[in-house]
Amino acid sequence: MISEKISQQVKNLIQQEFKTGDVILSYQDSGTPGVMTPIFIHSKEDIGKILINSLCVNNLAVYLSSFFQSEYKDIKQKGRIIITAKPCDAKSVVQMISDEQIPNEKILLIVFECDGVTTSRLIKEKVNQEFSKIDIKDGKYIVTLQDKQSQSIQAEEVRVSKCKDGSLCDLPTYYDYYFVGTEKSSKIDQHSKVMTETPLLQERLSRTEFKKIVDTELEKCIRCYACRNICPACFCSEKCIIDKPKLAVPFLDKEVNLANNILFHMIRFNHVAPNCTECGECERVCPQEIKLSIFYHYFNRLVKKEFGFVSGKSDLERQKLLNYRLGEELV
Amino acid sequence: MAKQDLIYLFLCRADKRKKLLTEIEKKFPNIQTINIHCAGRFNPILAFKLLQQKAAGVILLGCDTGDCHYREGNLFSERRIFLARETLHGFGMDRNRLQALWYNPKQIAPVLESLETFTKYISNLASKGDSI
Amino acid sequence: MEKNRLNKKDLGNFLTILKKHYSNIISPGLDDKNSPVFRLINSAQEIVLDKITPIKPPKEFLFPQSEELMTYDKNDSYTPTRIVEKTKFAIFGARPCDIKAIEYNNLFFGNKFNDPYYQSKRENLLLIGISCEFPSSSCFCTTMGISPVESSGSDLFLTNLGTDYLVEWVSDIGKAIQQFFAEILTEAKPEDEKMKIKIEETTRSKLVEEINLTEIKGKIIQTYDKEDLWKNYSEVCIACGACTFNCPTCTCFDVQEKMESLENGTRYRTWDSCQFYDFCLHASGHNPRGTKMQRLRQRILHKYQYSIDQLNQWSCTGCGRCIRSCPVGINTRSILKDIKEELHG
Amino acid sequence: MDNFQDNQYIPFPSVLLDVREENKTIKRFLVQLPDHLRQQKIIPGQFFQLSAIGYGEIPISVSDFDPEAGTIMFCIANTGSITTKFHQLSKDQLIGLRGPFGNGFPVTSFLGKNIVLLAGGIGLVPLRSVVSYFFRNPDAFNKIEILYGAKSTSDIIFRNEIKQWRLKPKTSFKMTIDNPEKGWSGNTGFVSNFLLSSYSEKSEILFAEDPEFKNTKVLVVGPPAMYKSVFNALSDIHFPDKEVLLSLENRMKCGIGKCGHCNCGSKYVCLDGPIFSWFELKNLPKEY
Repeated sequence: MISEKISQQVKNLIQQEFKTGDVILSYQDSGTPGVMTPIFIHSKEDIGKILINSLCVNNLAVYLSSFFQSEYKDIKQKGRIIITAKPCDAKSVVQMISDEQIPNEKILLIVFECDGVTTSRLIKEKVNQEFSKIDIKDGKYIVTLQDKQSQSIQAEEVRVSKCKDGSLCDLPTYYDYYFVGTEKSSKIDQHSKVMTETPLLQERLSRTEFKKIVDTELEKCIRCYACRNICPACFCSEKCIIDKPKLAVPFLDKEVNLANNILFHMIRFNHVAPNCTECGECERVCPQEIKLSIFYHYFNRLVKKEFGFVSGKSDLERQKLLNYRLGEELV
Repeated sequence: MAKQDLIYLFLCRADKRKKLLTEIEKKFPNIQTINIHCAGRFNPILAFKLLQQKAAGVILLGCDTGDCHYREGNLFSERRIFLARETLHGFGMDRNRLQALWYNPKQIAPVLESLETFTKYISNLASKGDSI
Repeated sequence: MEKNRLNKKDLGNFLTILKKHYSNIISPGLDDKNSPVFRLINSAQEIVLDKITPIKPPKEFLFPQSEELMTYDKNDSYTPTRIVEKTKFAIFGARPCDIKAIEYNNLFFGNKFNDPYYQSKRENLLLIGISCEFPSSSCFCTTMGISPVESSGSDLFLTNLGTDYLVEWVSDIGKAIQQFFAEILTEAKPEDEKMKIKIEETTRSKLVEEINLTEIKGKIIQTYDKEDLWKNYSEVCIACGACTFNCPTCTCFDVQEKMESLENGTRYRTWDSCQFYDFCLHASGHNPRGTKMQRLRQRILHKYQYSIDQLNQWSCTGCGRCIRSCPVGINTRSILKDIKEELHG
Repeated sequence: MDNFQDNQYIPFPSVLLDVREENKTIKRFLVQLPDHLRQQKIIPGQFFQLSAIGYGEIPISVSDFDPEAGTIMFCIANTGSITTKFHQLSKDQLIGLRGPFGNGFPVTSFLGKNIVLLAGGIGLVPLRSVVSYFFRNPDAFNKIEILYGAKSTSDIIFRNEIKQWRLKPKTSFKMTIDNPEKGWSGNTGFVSNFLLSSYSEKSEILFAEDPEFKNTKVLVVGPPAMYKSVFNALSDIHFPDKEVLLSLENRMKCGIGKCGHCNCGSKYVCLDGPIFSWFELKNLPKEY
């Protein structure tokens, strides 16, 4: 569990580091039980609102590119951006730096140790009903149900899928501060290879069987573009090919049907394949609960196997797909 | 033309390859040719869109490695095509529906031969009931 | 209003009789991931009423996400053809929040100009409501003045009494079909009404909070210029359309054309979200709502102010779907609380 | 509801009688009205939804309407994807027509009034319908003054009409271009200059004819930037805001208040507008 101590230490550090003009990106309580929401802090008085705990599942890296892009002119940044991140989120930040989306010197990356986060959706599934309150105590989630009864859940029972093994938990190659000290829950098994070695559906099933799964999953898509907009690797913002309004015939019809939905997800994954750090945000935010992990796991392993590239783990090397030098060996 | 056997051919500098074009038109009525300036300008999402909506197969025909008019255009494309083909596979489609051929512009026979194999392969898929 | 009891064991028979008159029955069921979803059902076993209301509202059956408006073809001198829905269908198990949303949509689509596509479906709909016993932690219907057992707006309304359902025949259409079910219905008992009140109390106690909006009704526009208030939320917003697409009263749509070939094609409409950057982008490049702050403010003010000006109704029913679906946990209730605080100093 | 005409979403195919180039970006389209629209009253300032069939629909305001001949005229500037398609159309081709929508200028209430028309650029298009209404009904007003500002000489539209307007009785016409140009001897500067009391060619109606503003209406149509300078000038001379009428443009899809794209606060530009008074505009959010 991310301890209160870390939360306090991070706050103290931010107090010291904060200068006028800086923006702090962190978490606060949203008011909905079990849901944390990101917070942008512009003034020193608001630093007290920061709350970091094991419900902080959002990947704050997604907000970084907006500071340096055209659409959101209202938040063009002069000072630094102080961002608090879990080690997995820090990989997205590093990847964005190496994609030249954000300048390195404008970021103060504060990483805190984490041993698994959870979402209110997972807790609801676990207790099989709605709840009205969550307290975090002694490595357990104390859930107050709607009938005022309470139930306690071990942290490791409700970890989100990316926390099943430690492949994203190692220290990023670039950071400014790193806080250690989780408490009272079993650590994530760093040696477990659940994520990297479980056979992919694409390999396990025959193509027609797999196609059926793809069809049933993507049929549900309502194209709200939550997956695209929450993705730190999808940094085209309003320039995205999918909603380019100036084209005479839009590249992707707005009509929602299976063929168009598949096309949308094909374009998205093809574009983010070399940048995806498997943060799992797209799957988490999908209101239709589409299992997008079957795709991003596939692409990540593919890029790793064929190009030897693990996004978010190398600071300087830009992806090979974007870069070619004469004489270099192909695929 | 029905979707199951329509094939789109992206041809690098087609306007300069009249002889090849007439041969293709004569031999393969189901192939639609699209002129592009360099194989390096080929965007895989065009292939996705065609496969999803209109066509059963897409081929990119570019110059041999090292022959590129723009020096390295086709090398970029080769990597992109690789990823695009794997994308098709990742979404449960046959990756061979998208092909890239690299050929010497002076030799027409081997091109026609590979187009022949490709059309056969696509119509074979259709007869097996493998729809996109 | 006449009332009856229906034994739960007879629900199957109820549906069989219903099916004779309404060929398609839509009800909350489970999808492949065991989440509740409104879908076509064939038997009483598929109906799931003991979960929270599905994330996707039943508006899609009246106002589909993509709907053909007309087709055209060159040989026919561009004469458009019109499509009218004729299948009768029933929505079973809609909660009061969804019923009220459909009521609002009826009002909206019938206002000034009639929307024939919506109305033709609405005329074929039988709306069967049910008392809400399973609110989610995001629900706030009582804030919007809707009781969890409110029956108005539905055609018939069920309340779970344990072994039986209390059946209220609310609308004229509901009263007209009462006779078909005579065999399986029994008389309602006087204590049933008390049970209903008790259910209401229990459900109310399960809600996380209730905000009293009577004082600020009609005054929310005064917060228009309070940019700091909106920015608190819009900075976090990622400008996706999850809240609007899952909202039961969001009805904005885009009209697009699709060419099948050069000769023929269709014009269709499809849901659009005011949160998207290109929602009101002019061809000149000027964008009246170019920032996320303006777009978030537009959504909230439309729900809580503009609809009051236009139709004298909130266009929010407190179903909590925007809170449930928000990827970044923006809480509409706390926006309302902030607005209230802003207005009262 | 099976009545075909009840469905407001369906356009009527109409023949293009004439397509002419006004300037390098604007083309003029003369359209034959479908039969059922011939009897309908079309008020100046209203708009139609025009479809380039196969590509999409755009709202275009009426620039002239001839009830006897049953023709209607639109002027379309080439700015977006659909307008580009319109510019590729030619005589005798079909377009889709749906409307008229919106409130239009309250022309019947202009009886005995002085009218000042301020047009900036393509804003002359909707105002032209007002002008031709007046020429068709010469008793409907007292006096009109047309003040027109174009970006440059090559952007001037309705050149032939302007020549006629200059000759009409009870009418005065003034124009200006933004920057001095070779071969242009007229006024330069923005159209709002006509409203300045220090300007040499200031508006006759506002400064000489009716300096108390008792019997005058001002009609303004132009780009958003022009509204700003015009309103500044009008508030300097304390012109009453209820007597100023203007036309708003917003992205629209349906034209009948359903699609939700064009709203400006609780008003829909397609239903409650596009003509608003300056007074109403002050109470609307700045979302236009």
